[in-house]
Amino acid sequence: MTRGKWHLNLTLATVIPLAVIVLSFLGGAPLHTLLSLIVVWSIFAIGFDLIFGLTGIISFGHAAFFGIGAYAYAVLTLSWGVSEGVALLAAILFGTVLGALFGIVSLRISGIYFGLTTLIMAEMVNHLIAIKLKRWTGGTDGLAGVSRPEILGLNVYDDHIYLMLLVLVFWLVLLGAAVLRASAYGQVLSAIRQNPVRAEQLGYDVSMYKCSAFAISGGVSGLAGALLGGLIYYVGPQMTHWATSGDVLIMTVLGGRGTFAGPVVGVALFEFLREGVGDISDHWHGLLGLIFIAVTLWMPGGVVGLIQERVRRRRALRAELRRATIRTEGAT
Amino acid sequence: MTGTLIIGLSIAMMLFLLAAGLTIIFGMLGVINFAHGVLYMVGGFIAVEVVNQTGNFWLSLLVAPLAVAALSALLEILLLRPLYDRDHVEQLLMTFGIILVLDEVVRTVWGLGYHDIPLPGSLSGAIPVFDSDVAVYRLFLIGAGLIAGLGLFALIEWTKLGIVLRGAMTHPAMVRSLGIPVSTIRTIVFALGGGLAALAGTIAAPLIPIQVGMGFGIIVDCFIVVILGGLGNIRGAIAAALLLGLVRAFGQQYFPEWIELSTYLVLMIVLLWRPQGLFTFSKGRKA
Amino acid sequence: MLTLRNADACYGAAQALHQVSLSAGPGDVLALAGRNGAGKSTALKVLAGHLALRSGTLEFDGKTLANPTPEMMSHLGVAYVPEDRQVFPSLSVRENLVISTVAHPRPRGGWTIDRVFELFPRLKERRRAFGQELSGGEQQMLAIGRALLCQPRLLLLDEPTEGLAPVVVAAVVEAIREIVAEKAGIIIVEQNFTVPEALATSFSVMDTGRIAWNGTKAEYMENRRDVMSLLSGLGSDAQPQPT
Amino acid sequence: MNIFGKAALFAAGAAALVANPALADEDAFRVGGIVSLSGAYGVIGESMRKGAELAAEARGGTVLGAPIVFEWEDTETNPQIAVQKASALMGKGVDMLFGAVSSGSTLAVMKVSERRGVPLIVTLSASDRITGEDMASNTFRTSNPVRMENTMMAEFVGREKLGKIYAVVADYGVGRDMWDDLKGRLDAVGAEIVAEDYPPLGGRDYALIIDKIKKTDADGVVMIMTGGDAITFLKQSGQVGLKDEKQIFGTMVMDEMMGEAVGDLSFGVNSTLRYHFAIDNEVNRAFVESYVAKYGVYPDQAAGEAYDGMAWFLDVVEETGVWDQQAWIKAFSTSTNTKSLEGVKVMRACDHQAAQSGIFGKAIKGEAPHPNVTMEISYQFDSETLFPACD
Repeated sequence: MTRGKWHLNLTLATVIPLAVIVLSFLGGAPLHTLLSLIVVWSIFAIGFDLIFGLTGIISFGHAAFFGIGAYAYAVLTLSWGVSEGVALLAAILFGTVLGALFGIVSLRISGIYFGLTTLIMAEMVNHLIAIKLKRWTGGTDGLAGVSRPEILGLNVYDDHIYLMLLVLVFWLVLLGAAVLRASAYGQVLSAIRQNPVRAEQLGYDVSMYKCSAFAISGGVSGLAGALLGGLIYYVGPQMTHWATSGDVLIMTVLGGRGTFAGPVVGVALFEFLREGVGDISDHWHGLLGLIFIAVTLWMPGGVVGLIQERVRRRRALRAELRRATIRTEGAT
Repeated sequence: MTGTLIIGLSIAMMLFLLAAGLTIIFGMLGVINFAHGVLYMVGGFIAVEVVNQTGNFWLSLLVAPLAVAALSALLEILLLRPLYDRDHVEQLLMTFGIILVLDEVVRTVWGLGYHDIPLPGSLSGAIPVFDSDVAVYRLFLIGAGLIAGLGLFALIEWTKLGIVLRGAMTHPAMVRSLGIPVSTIRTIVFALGGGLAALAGTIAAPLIPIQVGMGFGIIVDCFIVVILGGLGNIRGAIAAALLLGLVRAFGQQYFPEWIELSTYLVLMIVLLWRPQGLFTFSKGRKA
Repeated sequence: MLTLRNADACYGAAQALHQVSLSAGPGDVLALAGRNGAGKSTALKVLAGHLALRSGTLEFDGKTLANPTPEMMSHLGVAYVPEDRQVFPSLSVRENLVISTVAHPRPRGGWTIDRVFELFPRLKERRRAFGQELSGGEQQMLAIGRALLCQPRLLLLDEPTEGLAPVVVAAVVEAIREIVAEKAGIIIVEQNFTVPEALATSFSVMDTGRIAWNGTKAEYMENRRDVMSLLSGLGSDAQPQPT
Repeated sequence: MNIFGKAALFAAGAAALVANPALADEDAFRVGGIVSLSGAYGVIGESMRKGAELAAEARGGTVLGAPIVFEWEDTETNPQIAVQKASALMGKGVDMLFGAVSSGSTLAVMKVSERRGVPLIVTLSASDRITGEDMASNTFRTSNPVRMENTMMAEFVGREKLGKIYAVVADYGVGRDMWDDLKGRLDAVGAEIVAEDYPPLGGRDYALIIDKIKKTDADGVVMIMTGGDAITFLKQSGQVGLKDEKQIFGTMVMDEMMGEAVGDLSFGVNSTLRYHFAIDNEVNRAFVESYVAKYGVYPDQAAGEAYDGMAWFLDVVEETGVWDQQAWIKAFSTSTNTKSLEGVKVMRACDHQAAQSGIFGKAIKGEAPHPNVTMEISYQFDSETLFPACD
């Protein structure tokens, strides 16, 4: 990673949450709900992209982490009377453990087979939550009335204040992601994506890296799930359904996988579409599909990838101009 | 017992019909076609339309697969062809987009209500088979599955097209050097896979409600068959479908509430222990 | 028949061919030698339509081919035996041959499956075996047989004798003689001129993506020692000295 | 685009959101409709929408002198989305909420709406939890709860003298709860349970269960299954003539809409009906006439119940004469709807459940202009039987 990129990521990690805060004062409750959703799903997408974009492993099962975090939080607070803060940590823990479990499986098989395995594992989690563990999870009805994590005696049931709390967590996650990408650890993950065999030859314990990346990704996803549960006062088995894994995949690809801001941009785009187009037309799913197809065909790097490409081209052009100028000057 | 066996066979044949198209598309193109379920749904709707217009079920068995095969060919040419040189993930993402769009198209054209195909007289009613009454349509379903399976097998094993398909699975560039345009072969494979999905949708139509979203639920079942059989392995798909169909049939008798969970567990074990599938018999064959 | 003029070609950003010119007509046997990575196989890939030209032209019977594809080259009569043979592992020997007849149904060049079996009796014995069960020599024979069934006017052979037992090499050489007798052209790539020496009508040596030397058989015989030393000088350490 | 460009994009989007035209409409009575408008239950949501909108139209499109404006949101039959949409609607300041389709979505939405004190009218979701353990101060159900459906089914079994019952229960929360409750009631009317099966939701093949049923000496088969699954079961059981040997009945397993999907194999299948267009009273006849005139089809159960609940609540709002959600809630909790399509409905303050009479129907061949499969009302049960007094 270049120094410039690290600085850019660090700037983005600060500017994006600030932008959310500033924006939140421009509108009322609907805007707060929308921004809260964007923030929560962004955290999920960042967690997902750690595996999908950075480490280059395809997963159709991230809904399992998201869901298990949500349920850990909801069940602990509702049925066990655990305090919200502790339950939030437990959600991260559950996500991490499940992530590590997926990671261990990923060591045995790779590529598309692994993708399918994650799908099956997540379906299994979905089945357990929706049917077999009904006594604790409320079955297909889910659990309603989930509470929100309180802090400093603030009234977190005010949507604006809860949004601020979410932004705080978001900021920490973004910073974490920026540091992780810049760290030696993140570099190794990136190397594993580019060439796992070579990374192995260079003496890195690829298994360990993959496993731990999954654990981190699972933890972040679990956190997002718990935060969503608090946001909408509800957790349900749909959170673990493969369609949820599909959603986070679509969001990440729209924004630009493997890029720092990509997941966030993708989530924002997705939610804006749902809100904006959903209001005007019932056909927003179809439109989303068309956009998704267009992105896959012509913008494989997503929105952020396109921006990066533009910047690169402009820089190249500028460098070319500079060279040309020097040449002409030399000629005179 | 025999009744259970026959019903199990019919479940198995339905599973095979569902999964066959998915497995050949994966085997020959390396594409996991998530849109398979949607093509199955489109097939069902076209069949309903044909029966509504003409009252002829047999015609729908012909028209729906052909129409969806043509649609699939179009999708392949327009949307997948530009992506083969890229990462496999991209083709898979594309199939995600196709799901959203086709779902919307079907919803716009046919609405959200339920649709039905009444059985033709010759296929309705039931006949006693030992201790059970078995619907005539189930016997037809078993026959149709067998014919489709044998047909596919013959196509792949005994025809020149089959030889080319198998060759293109491993060395597409070499196939081109023998003068055969691989891009056309890919289109044919995708059309074949889509046509099979539609055939499954048509054959399933008299058994289930035809409705938007009906393709959603089958995807996981399809993957189960394809994984157990080995991705891209037609014989394996038949064997896996038989295994699963019979396990479901007899499981329903003895441990109905644990079928799903145990299916998932078996799948996990297979994926971890033999990712190439359970049914890779011939040493000459790639999984 | 087939002429490559001033060709530049790249793999991604890396340029692999620099201003390469080659030509082969009916009955010609062009031997192309050079060490590993000299660009020999790349040149064949260009001729087979598998790699696009950055600049330069590819001409067939005097006509410039705009965007040559492997299919087009095959239909023009250019058959290709790649270095790694690319025998279809999941097809039987017979099927590996049948697949050539799909796009070339009429035996214009007089090649039928039976004739290939005559040329390589071993293949006939193994006709039911799958590609992946064959030995290296059998695979090589099969790859050549498969190319012959495309009724070639020009055959591109990439290291046809590499790693083969002497008996098999003899069979391959015999096959090449028979092909030449059919008035087909051949471009044969080898690390050195040991095998092609007896067959070739012209010789080219490549180095770092360029043609380092070329000449007719007479010119080669005249400068044999120089060309050999050129080759060995260029050759990597592992290269056996030509005798 | 640089980061500032991106921020501008955000801002533009947000501005568009702020400038939503619906928000500017301060003088209207705004109804937030949260129903499934896509996927398997989309067809139900569409009907509810038609019914509710007709209820507004029937009163001239106004209440308390303000025009009634509907804002519909698609829940995608996903409680999570339902809550998101409900939150957004309440954020925009809707005066009441209407919906949802699935009990899961309704239970989830109740929690959010209760916090804000926005009235929520439920006209379809049947889970007992809605007016039972999870009862909320702002939420009212004007349609049938599970208990009522169960009482009707037990009554049906008693009146039809079905001695032995086979149960097919979809394996999900509401299904199992419903069956547990029904089992006790069947026992009370002297019926014996021969066997029970719990197929998973979304099943596509019931042949084995059907075969098992055929081999028993059960007189009746009770189906506790939802939309698509029920259709699949009925199609496949019809193909082997199950309904000719045993009485098939269930909750919401047959009506004209389902009949469309099951075809001629529907004839003879019995089901509870939340509402039916053949209910014989003046209010209903007028409603059916205007519904057919407007939409060109007969109103189905979802449409009828939606109309009934919506019309009732709007009447109560009108009567209060004040623009105050709490006043509406208070008035509604003790109100009686004498103009119900189903006769009379009485809101019970104890659990916010409307006490009402119930009907059972049997599928028969319909004569034009009725659909091919039409329900014939076979039994009526009065409110006193179905709703014991509150504790």
